[in-house]
Amino acid sequence: MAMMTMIQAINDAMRVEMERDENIIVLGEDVGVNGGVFRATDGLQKQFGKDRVFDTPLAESGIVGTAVAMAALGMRPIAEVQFGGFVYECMDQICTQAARLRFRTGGRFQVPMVIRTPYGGGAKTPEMHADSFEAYFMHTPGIKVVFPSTPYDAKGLLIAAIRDNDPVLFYENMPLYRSVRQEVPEEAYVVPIGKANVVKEGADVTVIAYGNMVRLSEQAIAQVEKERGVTVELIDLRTISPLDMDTIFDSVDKTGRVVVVHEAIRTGGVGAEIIARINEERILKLEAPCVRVTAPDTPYPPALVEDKWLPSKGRIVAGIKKVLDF
Amino acid sequence: MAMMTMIQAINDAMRVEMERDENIIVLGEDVGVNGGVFRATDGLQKQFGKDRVFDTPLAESGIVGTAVAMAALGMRPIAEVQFGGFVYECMDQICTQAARLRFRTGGRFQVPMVIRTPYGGGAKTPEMHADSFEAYFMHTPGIKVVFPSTPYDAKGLLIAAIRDNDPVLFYENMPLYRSVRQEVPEEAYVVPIGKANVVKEGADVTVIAYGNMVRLSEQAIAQVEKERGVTVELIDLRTISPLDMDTIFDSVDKTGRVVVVHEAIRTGGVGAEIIARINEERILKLEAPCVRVTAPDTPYPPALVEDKWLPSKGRIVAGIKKVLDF
Amino acid sequence: MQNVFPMRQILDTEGKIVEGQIPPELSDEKLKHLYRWMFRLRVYDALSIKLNRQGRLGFYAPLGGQEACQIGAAAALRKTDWIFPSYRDLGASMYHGWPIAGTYKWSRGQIDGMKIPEDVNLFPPQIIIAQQTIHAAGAGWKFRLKNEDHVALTFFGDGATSEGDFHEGLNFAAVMKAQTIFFNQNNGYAISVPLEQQTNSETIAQKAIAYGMKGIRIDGNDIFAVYQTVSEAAERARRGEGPTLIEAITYRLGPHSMSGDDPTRYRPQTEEEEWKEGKDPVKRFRLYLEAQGLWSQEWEAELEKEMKAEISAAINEVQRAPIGEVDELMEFVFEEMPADLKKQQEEVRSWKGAAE
Amino acid sequence: MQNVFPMRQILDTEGKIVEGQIPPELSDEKLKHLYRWMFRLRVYDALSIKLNRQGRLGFYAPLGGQEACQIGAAAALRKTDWIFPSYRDLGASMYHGWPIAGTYKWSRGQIDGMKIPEDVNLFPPQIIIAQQTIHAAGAGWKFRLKNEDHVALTFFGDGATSEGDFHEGLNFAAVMKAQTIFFNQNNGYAISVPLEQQTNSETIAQKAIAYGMKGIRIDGNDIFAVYQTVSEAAERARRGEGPTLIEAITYRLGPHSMSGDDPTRYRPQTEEEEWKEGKDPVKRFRLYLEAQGLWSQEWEAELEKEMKAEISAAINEVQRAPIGEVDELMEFVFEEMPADLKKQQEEVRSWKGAAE
Ligand SMILES: Cc1ncc(C[n+]2csc(CCOP(=O)(O)OP(=O)(O)O)c2C)c(N)n1
Ligand SMILES: Cc1ncc(C[n+]2csc(CCOP(=O)(O)OP(=O)(O)O)c2C)c(N)n1
Ligand SMILES: [Mg+2]
Ligand SMILES: [Mg+2]
Repeated sequence: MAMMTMIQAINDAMRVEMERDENIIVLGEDVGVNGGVFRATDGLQKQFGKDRVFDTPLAESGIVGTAVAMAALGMRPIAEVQFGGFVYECMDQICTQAARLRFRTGGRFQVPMVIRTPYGGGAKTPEMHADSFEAYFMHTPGIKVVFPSTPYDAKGLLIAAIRDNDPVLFYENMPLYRSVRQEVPEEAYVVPIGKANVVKEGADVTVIAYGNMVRLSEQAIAQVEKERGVTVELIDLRTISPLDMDTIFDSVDKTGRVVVVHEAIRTGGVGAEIIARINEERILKLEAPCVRVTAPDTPYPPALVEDKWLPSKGRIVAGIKKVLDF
Repeated sequence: MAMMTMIQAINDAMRVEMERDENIIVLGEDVGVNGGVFRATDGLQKQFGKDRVFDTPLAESGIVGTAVAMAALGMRPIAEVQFGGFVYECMDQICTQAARLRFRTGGRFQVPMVIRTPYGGGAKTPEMHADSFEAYFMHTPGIKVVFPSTPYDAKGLLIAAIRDNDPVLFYENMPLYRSVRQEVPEEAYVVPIGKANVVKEGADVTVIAYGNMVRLSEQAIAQVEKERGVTVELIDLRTISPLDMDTIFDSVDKTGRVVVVHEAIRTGGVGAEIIARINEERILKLEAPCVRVTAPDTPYPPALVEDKWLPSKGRIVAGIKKVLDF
Repeated sequence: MQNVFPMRQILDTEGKIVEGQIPPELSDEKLKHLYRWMFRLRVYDALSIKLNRQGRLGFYAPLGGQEACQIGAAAALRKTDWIFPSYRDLGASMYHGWPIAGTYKWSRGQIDGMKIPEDVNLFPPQIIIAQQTIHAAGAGWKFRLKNEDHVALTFFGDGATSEGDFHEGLNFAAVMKAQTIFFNQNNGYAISVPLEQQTNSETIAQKAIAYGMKGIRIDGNDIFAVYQTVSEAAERARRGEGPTLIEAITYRLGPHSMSGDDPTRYRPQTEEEEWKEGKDPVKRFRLYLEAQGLWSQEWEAELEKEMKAEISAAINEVQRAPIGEVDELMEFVFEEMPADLKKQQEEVRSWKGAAE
Repeated sequence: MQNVFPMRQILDTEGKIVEGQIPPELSDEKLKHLYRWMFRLRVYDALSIKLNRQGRLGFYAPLGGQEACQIGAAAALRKTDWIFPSYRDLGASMYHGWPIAGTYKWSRGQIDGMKIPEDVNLFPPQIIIAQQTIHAAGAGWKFRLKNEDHVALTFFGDGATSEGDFHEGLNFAAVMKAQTIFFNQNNGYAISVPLEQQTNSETIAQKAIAYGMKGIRIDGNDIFAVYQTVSEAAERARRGEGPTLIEAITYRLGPHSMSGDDPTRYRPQTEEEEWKEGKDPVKRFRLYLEAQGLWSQEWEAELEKEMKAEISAAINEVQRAPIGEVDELMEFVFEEMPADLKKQQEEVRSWKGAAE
């Protein structure tokens, strides 16, 4: 075991897997000599050579698209899209090509590739860097969407993503990169994709979150539990697509009260889908309307405004109280 | 008044508006000499000249992006994306540039442009032609999303879109292009964007649909009403973004039972958002879980399978009965 | 730029070898084999148009007029090489091993329509213009990385060169020294839009300069020029000397697709005649073979009969084959079906009664 | 290709006019004006880096070393022309009229940070690489359509030329004879990636050939070459003779941005020195002016004082200005706020207590 930040855990996941399987390659902008703008790929080119870790031209569709073909022909590429807002640049290669190739070819081809991308509010980045666009990909069959919230999960989920035979979009929260250290095994291990994590059990309210919102929700929950003498269950989705509804339903059956937290805007977000499914299958269990604590429906705001725009501990507290007080 | 198909009504809307305002231009692939692959722009280049109706290079980002700049500088471009599945090619120009320019510049610039695009299942088109991707744009603040379901609405909504000072994505259902004729005024008129249409009042169930699903829902409703002796209210959303929740809530207050129908896939679709909002504000009015009648969560299937994949009259009937029988 | 990139022609429109040119070294057998395939495509095209009109086929993009491009290019490859076609390249795809019945399933939109047999190194036809150029760059890059002496060849049209993805594909390939051939069938139109409105560059070949790539312009209706040029490009690629952009000048004799396109709206009748009569790729090769004593009326009649029988067998087989069910298709979204999709699959099965 | 596109240089690295070259006809006043602005940028860059390190600025992409590009190009335009900058082009943006305080609001991410004054013909800095090339194509196309004799000029880097959108922008501009100038600041790196890995083409200028566009390669650290070349391109554009791609060879002396970039990871110290000492654009222009008797130590000291005062006033003004509130921002999503957004706005107002 070693103490690792999330960025170290991510780096480590790629390293141990690349040692195991020489078909794994890394490609993207600045991932080679520079080791990535966040150093996620630091040292990989040195260790594995220029024929496995590539600084590519500045062209996201090219990055994802060449990886799609290589994956279909037996490689296992890990592509980096330098920031989450740039997925628009390669939307077709992600959604039409990577996500559909297995389906289109009746299973003849598969696309075992990972697209890593940093995202997440709070780091005061310029436009189009911090945006949370995961809902687009939840609405895109054929690609899995993963959100680690701890260094341990990051390593295990990334290894799972690398070994998965379907394309995985791997979202890395920027503020989480270096803010937490955790014991992380040095060898390879897998945190399964598609399985949510009950971070903390509770009886009165279910809070559903992912990425950095898990950490924030923990703080909010601690406050409400103290103030109200209730217990709150916290679910870290870990995977947005596919959604682990069993874990959610089990919790709703217990608590009957739900708060969904995400930093993406509200309309059409992940929360809407979760609430629709709870409505479909657990309406009689609900003691109150499900509450969404999200960003409002505007483009991502300028850096100095982001903290007022993103969900805050205070807003999550208010959301939990709202669902309690209904 | 004249009897018009939807494609004629769309053509007519552009014609009458272009006669009124010479800043309106039309650009896209094959929209000029050929008059569009569906003849939506037929005759426009002849009438308004090659300096107002442009056959562009085959490049969707170029089409939308040049239109964004022209709109910001005072033109009113109507851009065509030849089929709805090709929006991925210009996702950034739609979502980052067109939809955000007003916001980014604190209102200095506006982007009064329309993006017309045909979509919709049933016409046995090749891959990526029929897909319903509207949920992506509902999750994108700053762009309006419009779905006419009749020739009358098509003309009025398109004129409203052209006159709107914000970008509007205008979805034209392919099977509806020529399947219905209707009396349409010859002069210009506006059907307001953002206002849903109660196609038919009813007391027991609310069916919410848009585009071609309105027509199909009408047929399903007729059957259920006959079989069950109930009355069903049918709401044609007309606009997906912004959503007219007042009309929806008024109806839910009456019926307490909701079926949402769309041909997009289920997860993360427009239905999820509507249900989440009903849950948030009308949970106590609900007599049953809201039901979604949608395509399943797979990529769009091959042409001969599409009718089994899309919502059918029978599936809508089953959905209405499900919500009635809860 | 036309003098920097002159059009390479070996077989002229009369079926004669152009002065000073040397045809590729091909046995009589191979020559007849090439003709046989070009002729098969001609028959395939005519019959597919007919089947489409009868409602027995679905989406079909006629390839008539482009037979030399498709057969010449595919024949210059090995079976171990990979092809990344567009919707119009069913000819090259069949030559490379996709059965006629497969193309018909694809056209009609039946289940498995895009499931190309495992031993055929072919991607499914790409509908989204120019995306396949990036895939071909990726494949050619992979071959270099893995020291495999395969080549990736992709077909795309003149219109496709305007897409940003064309640019990204070619740039990647050149930087990565990908073992890729970018085969442009410049048929002069992207649906209705003529090349002059597509780009201000005089030729497509010169676009290679932007990538520091080899570019070459050839007569795409000359089977020898196509075969020879692709052979050379493949050799270069295999030797690790990088990708090539080939602009092959050709013409589609039919409409853009069978979905309502009417070429008389956008191109002059005289132009069509000129290409049909004067520059036909099949005719000129036939004249050449005839002069060599390798062609006869009877042989061609036999070929026609054979191909018609194959097509008729194929369409009948395909029409008898299952169309497919949604619940089956759901198995191909992911390798393993997630729980929520499985639940939907059950729901989908329950529709079978309800649907109408 | 370097001989097809030789690097145009008028003012050599010693501040002398290159033999056979004629400097642009500029009054002493104008020459001093140009220097004044280049020097202002040099001061702005140094101070902005400092302010960033102090945490008083937000995102900042140093422009030091690229002053001749930004001032030379902007100065060759009219105020009625439009500029479409990237994040690094605050220099040209300020020259064109964006106040220093505006750029600081933008950098910090305050409300109105991208609200450029109504009378300044400038788009907000583009973060998404190469999108602005399409906008500039659209603007230049609009000017032609409306018979306006304006020009649209866009700045972008060497890395940007790999994006598909660069390709679409240039192709559109050439086809539409847009009144556009594509000004490439080739500073040799896209963050850490050197040009040789960005593209296999020897020059950026040659990429113009792909579009049938005029391309030209210049010394981007030579204010005269930049000014003269942009003037000529603008004239051509105004005359309706189409767009121009200008490759200006330059170097950024600082890091890519102030967000953790460390150039020593990817470029040799010696290279930095060479550009800093030997090829500096400000120094060489100073030497020229000095020889003409137009420069003095005192004048420069005065300029520095003046600029420092302006910057200090700007940053203080900006730090006193409101940061902005979410509910205010919501007014800018649409022209009229839809009902559901209005409801959210009320909710947002209620957060002000809850948030922390
Ligand atoms: C991204 C995208 N945009 C538009 C289309 C619609 N479309 C299909 S074929 C075609 C023209 C293609 O022209 P070209 O590349 O010259 O190939 P050709 O059809 O002539 O073989 C167009 C515009 C598409 N399929 N994909
Ligand atoms: C679409 C997109 N991809 C990636 C980035 C991240 N990024 C910002 S600047 C940059 C390098 C740009 O290099 P170049 O075009 O040479 O301009 P320079 O920064 O050297 O002025 C990259 C990769 C981005 N902003 N947008
Ligand atoms: Mg063509
Ligand atoms: Mg650069």
